[in-house]
Amino acid sequence: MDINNYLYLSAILFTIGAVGVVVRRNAIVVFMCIELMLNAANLSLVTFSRINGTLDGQVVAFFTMVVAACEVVVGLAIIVTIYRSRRSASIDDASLLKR
Amino acid sequence: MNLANMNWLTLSMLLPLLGTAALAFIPKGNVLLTKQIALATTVLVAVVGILMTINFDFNTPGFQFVESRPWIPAFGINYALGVDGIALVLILMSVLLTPIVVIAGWNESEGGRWSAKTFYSLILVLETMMIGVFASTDVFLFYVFFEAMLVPVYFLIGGFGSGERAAAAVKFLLYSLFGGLLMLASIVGIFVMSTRYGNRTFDITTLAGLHTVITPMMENVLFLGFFIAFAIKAPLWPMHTWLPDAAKSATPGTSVLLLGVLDKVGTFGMIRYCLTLFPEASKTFTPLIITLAVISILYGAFLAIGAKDIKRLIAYTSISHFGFITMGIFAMTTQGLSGATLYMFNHGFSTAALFLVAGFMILRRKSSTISDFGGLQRVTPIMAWSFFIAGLSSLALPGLSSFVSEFLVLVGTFTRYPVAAVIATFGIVLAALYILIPVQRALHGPTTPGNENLPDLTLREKVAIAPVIAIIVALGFYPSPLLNIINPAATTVISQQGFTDPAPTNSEGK
Amino acid sequence: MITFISPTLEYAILAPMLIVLAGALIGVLIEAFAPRSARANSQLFITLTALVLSLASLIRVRNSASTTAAMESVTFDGAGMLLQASILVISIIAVLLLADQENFTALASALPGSDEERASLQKDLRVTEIYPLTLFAVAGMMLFPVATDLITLFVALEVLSLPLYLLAGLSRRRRLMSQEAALKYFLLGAFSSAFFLMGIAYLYGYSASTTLAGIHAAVVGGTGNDIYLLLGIAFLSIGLLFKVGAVPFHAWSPDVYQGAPTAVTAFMAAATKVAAFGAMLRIFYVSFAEALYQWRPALIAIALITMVFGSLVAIAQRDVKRMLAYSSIAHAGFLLSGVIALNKSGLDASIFYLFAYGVATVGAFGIVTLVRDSAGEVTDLNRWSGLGKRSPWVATAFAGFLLAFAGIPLTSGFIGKFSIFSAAYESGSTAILITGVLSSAIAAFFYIRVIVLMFFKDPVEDGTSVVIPSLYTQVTIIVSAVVTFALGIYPTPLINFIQSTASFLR
Amino acid sequence: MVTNSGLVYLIALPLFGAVSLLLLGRRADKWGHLLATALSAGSFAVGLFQLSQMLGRDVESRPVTQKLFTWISVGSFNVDASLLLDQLSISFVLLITGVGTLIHIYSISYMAHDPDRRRFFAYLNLFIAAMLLLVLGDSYLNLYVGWEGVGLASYLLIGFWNQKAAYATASKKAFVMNRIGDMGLSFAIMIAFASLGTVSFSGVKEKAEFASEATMTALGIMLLIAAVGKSAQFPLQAWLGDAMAGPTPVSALIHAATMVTAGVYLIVRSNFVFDAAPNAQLLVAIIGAITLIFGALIGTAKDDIKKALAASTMSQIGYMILGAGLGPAGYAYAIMHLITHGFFKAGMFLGAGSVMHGMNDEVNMRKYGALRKFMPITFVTFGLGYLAIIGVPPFAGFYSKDMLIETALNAGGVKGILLGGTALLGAGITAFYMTRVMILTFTSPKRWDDNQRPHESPALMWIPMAILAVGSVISGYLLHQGKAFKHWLEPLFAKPGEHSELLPPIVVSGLALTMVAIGVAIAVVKYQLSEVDSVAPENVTEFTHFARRDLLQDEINEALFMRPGQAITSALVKIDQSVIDGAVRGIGQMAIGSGSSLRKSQTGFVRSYAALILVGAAALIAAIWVVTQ
Repeated sequence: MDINNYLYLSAILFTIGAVGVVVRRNAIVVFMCIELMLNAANLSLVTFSRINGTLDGQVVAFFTMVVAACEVVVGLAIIVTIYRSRRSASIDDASLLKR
Repeated sequence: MNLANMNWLTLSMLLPLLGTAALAFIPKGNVLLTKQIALATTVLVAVVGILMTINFDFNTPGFQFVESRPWIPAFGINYALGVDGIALVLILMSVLLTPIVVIAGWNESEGGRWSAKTFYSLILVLETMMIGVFASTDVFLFYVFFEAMLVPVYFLIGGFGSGERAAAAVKFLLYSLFGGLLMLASIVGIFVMSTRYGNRTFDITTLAGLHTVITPMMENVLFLGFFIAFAIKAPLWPMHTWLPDAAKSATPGTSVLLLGVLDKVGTFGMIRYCLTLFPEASKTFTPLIITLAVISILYGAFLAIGAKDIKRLIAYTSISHFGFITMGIFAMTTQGLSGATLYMFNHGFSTAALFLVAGFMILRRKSSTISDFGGLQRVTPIMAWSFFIAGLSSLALPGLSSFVSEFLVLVGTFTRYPVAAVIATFGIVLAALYILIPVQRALHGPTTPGNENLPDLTLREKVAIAPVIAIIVALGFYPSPLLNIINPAATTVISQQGFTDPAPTNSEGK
Repeated sequence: MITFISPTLEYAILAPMLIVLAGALIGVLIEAFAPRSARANSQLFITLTALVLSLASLIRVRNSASTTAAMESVTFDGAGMLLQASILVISIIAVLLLADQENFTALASALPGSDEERASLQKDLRVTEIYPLTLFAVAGMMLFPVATDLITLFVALEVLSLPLYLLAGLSRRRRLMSQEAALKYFLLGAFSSAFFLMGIAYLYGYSASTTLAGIHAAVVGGTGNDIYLLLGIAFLSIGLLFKVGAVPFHAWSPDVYQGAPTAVTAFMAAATKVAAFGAMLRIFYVSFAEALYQWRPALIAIALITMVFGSLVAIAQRDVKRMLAYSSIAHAGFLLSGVIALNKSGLDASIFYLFAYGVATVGAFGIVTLVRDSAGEVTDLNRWSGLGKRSPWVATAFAGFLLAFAGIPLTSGFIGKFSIFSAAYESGSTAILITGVLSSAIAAFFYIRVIVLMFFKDPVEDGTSVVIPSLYTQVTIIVSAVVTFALGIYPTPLINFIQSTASFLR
Repeated sequence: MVTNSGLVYLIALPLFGAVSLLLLGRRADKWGHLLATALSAGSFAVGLFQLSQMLGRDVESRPVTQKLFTWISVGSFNVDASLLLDQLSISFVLLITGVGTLIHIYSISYMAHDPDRRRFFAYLNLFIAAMLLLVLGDSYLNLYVGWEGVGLASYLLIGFWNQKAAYATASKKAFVMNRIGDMGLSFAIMIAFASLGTVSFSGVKEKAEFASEATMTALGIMLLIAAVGKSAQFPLQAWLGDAMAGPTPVSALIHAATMVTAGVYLIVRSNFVFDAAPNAQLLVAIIGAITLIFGALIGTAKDDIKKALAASTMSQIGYMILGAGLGPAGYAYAIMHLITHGFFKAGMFLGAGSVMHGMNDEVNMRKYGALRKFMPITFVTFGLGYLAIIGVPPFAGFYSKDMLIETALNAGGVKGILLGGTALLGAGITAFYMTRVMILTFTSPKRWDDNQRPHESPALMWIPMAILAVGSVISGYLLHQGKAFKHWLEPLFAKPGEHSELLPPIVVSGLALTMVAIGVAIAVVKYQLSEVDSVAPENVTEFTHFARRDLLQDEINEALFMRPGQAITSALVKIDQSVIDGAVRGIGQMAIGSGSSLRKSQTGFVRSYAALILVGAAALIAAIWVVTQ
């Protein structure tokens, strides 16, 4: 199998994630889409690591996972706070700040 | 002490700042002391200015009282000062006008938003910058003063003016900033070009050679950046609409400094920067500029005729006068240039006289609408006479100072651009109208209701206006002292441009 | 066979960052163990001490410039040192603003409007987590411009971002807005860091290296697949442009600036910009310099759009914090010209500009914290009218900062603008110069409008007042004002220092 | 040339008077008029002294100069403030100071009851000083100072009673129309400097021979425009009638004897220019001819005594201009007529003032009549002036006017016949309207109300009138005796070309006298022998209506200049507000508008921000892609 297919898959996943951020309303789902984008990047990194024959890419992927975990902590904290205040996890409801 | 080697310019710039510092220590309530300190400072600066003029060597062309210290060496910027005849005359005008403005506007600070302390601090800071802007021989330093002086004027108009003062102040500032930013672009251009072709410097004398290495296109563009800024300041048609508003809203004293000194920076800049730095571009654009100048002359005059408000009227007359000055500068003859420089000086005083007396009138009548006045000559003869003489100076009556300069400009222009000079001369008929119409409405005719009991000028007001009128008359008959200072500088500028005065066309042989 | 090389760490050079991180950790411990009443003062003390010590150690090692550390994942060079110093100075004066408890919620977990919130307010509780969070962010910011490894870069980005997301949500008043700001900042920030990460992936794919030097070598060698380079530059730029608030990646900044507690906004607006631009300068100057024909046109376009958009939209703002946000967008445009310049003067100018702008920004937001009514800060511009009458010094200082933003001579903003535009023009970009001055003219419009409001309009009697600033806030404002004018009147020492020091180690 | 340090006193004395009276203000009320009169007389004395000195020198060294100081010196433009006294200027000096002093004396009494008499005398002295500067300046630029100076004095004096709105308007009108003429003088100076490199009389004279005719023609026409403005010649004549708003002594001095004749002075002084520009010279003659008829026609219909005299002045100056346009042959006679006219017209104006003085300031001749009995001295002095102006021998006007008519007829060809014919016709009309004035005022039956108490004026008033009347009688004879005046001035001018005499002098005199007789006869028939209404009849010819309205001069000026000017002004005011300032404000509005609409992009929805980022990302990739390809 052509190794480039992993890259295509990664690109597709990334795109799905990006589009998901734009089209979905639920904060949790949006957040999951972002995670999907991060993982798409991870897939690319690992693939490139394979292509280039160095391990750096895989190291990056590990770092990314850690960072993503941190992001989850912070993100969920914020989302939960919003949910508690508003009784809604829809990001469209949070539009007091505009213009 | 060797008087010639003293740092006259720095001294004269430092004094007002010291005055400001002194003001800071005065309790807010003590308005009288504030005024006295401001007056003493400005008088002192005027004395320094006069001494400086006396010590100026008329016969040496080039800059004198030169000082230079590195300021931002990384960009080749120096704190470099020096004056030639042209700059000296303008500095002299500024330092003479400031104490007069302080005396005449003794109570001007009282209608303002802020204390007298603020008012006089702004005036003094402005004075420093006025001297600096004329004395700079470093383009960057000039720009700094050029822009920074907007700020005190802005607050003077907006804080102490009348009517739509805030709007007028904003209009003034935005117009000026717009021009200033275009000039900044040109200064960046000069900076980059001077770096590219040799040494990083902002020294005006060195930069005068820059035009020989840059492309004509580049020279034109850089020229325009400077010129537009100056044309807004001067103001030249069609970039003038801020002036009537600003002049109407500012206090008379501020208007004097605004029209008398600040706007001169525009015309001064045309000589010092446009002509010196970009001689070829100046030549390229001369037809356009002369056209705009002629339009300004007539346009300003017509609008002055149509003005209903006395301060707007004076502003429009100034637009007309600045047209003359610009025309004289770009005529590229010694008569035109010397005349234009002398015109700047004279205009300072004749406008000062007009504005100050108009201010006295408005103060008494609580109105600046011309038709509210009437028959003042019989009620307040001294005030009426002062206004009349100021008006005559504005219409360039022979025997008064502005005639000499206006005529020099016209003659100087005629030898090179006869058509422009001829059209501009029609301005003198319009001048008669725009002065005599308000004179008739306000001073002549029956005394109209509301004017019967106006008091005549007080001693203080007389003291303020007398020297102005004395200068107007004296220089009308005997302008030589000033011309002797101006001529060498003007000749230098013209010859740097590669111009010689046109020879008489019919002087020999048929 | 891959052999494991044990890492060597140059502690002296890393010390400034380590001190800040240590301070942050101590702060966390204090949160965990110290009694509530003692926390506020000790946290402030720890934070300031950490920052000052960090600055001191930075000064100590200033001469070891141009050294790599931590296995080449960090490069300590002149530019890095200057950027770190800028971040530290800005942080110190910004932290003083944090000390004012009026800025932060008493209890972050309490629901807005609930009894719990009222009770916490009555008990005069304070969130003191802000201090360690700030220190973490500072550490991230300090790391960001010196990171020379893509991994470090990404980590630094997240370390600086995550605390800021939280800080944005901790406002005392208008908590719904504040939380919304945090949400928006977080979601969009995470979104953009996904792009950043994808960029890292492609650059890695292009160059088979994660170090900036490696990428540079690949760009010079031209060995890799150009499509990856192209994508890598684009995606990486998105992450960076998001952080600096360039159009069209700016949309978060007005909302977050407005919603976040003003002290946080001050810190974020000033320090993040230094860090993000620092990293951007390093990446573009070190790695992508030779690929300039690919990225420069696009970046010029973004710079132009950013300047004009920021200036234009700022005109239409009615809220002082939003206005400053748009102004900061416009300034991001100006700063991008320093990146585009891609020469030594561009680097010098950018560093000067970043420092001058950062200091003035902290000062300006510091003043915003002072204008209040019974419901907290008043940011509606209309209610600022007549401020000059009520509190002339505060209004004068604010006017001074605005004039600096507008680039009026004798303020630091002018020197910054002049140097950065000349650097851009020196590199041949006339469009930047022209658009720059024109949008400066537009920008002047709204700065002046605020000055008019403050000085030339009469006060509205609606309870808006200027509180007497606390000592901390006073220090912040005075220092900012002094620096702003000092750099305008006599910038030579700083400029000379930057000129002789600033350089990127490749 | 001989220098003489005394010339400056001629000007300095009256100038000192003017300045001190104005500066001292009310403090000088008691004695100001005396000081002014004394200074004017002093100036006259200096003039006499200078004349005696001049007579003592031989012809070549008669002109003297005095350089006061360097006035303007820039590059090659060098103008000294220096004075030149030659045969021409001394004639003017004596006329100005002599008649001026008489009028000062007259005014002491005439203005006795005016609270502002001091100010009046200050203006009079100012005028004398400016007029002396005008005739003594040695260059066009120096002359220009005096030229506008007299304009200023004239403005101040016409508007002396400016509390009346109409008078204020009249003064403004005079100044503005004068300024149009001054513009011509400006042009002339510019042309002189640009083409010849000098603006002094001697310099221009010296360079005149090198100059092209086109240059000289242009120069001449510009000088003519100047003269036309100052001397109220066609087409800039309209201000003179209104200028009668000033106190009558002013009309006598400024608007009859001296200032309005400055145009003649200018043209004669510039003889070398016009001699080198035949076309300009011809134009001068034509303008003079037109004006002399124009003024005379207006004079036939005016009921206001001062306006009738003003019209007459216009017409008489037309004669002088005509003479000046005849070249070297006419210059001396133009000046001679100027001097005799100075006597008789000033005398008549003073007489008119005297009549008004006795008639409660009534100026309408239809309300006069039979004043001969009540003011015999006025009648006699006025009458002598009358005889002089209509040219009855041996009164002054006969000599001067007759010589002008003769010279005109002898100018050669059709030109001579037309110009001479016009001058002859003018003589007839002059006789008619002046007789009409005489009859209506003095000899016809009384038409005034019973509350009028006509009385003779005090001695202080009639003595100057009497002196001027003596001048009206003898000055012509004295000046013309042995062509003395012609020879006096001759050294200044080129030699006149030879012209065959069209008609022998005696025939010309006969013709002129016939015309005069006809004019007198018609007037006598119309006004002495038939009833005169005390209100102007309306059933008169179209022409009379026309003439009463000054041949529509004001209407024409209004239609051609004033209303278009006002239209331009108001249009420009509107344009300034709406177009220029509008454009500026428009740019501002555009910025605000685009800001407001761009602001809407900030919807507040995270998803739209994310979409924006996505679009931006796509665009960025596309941009880099495109550049790379």
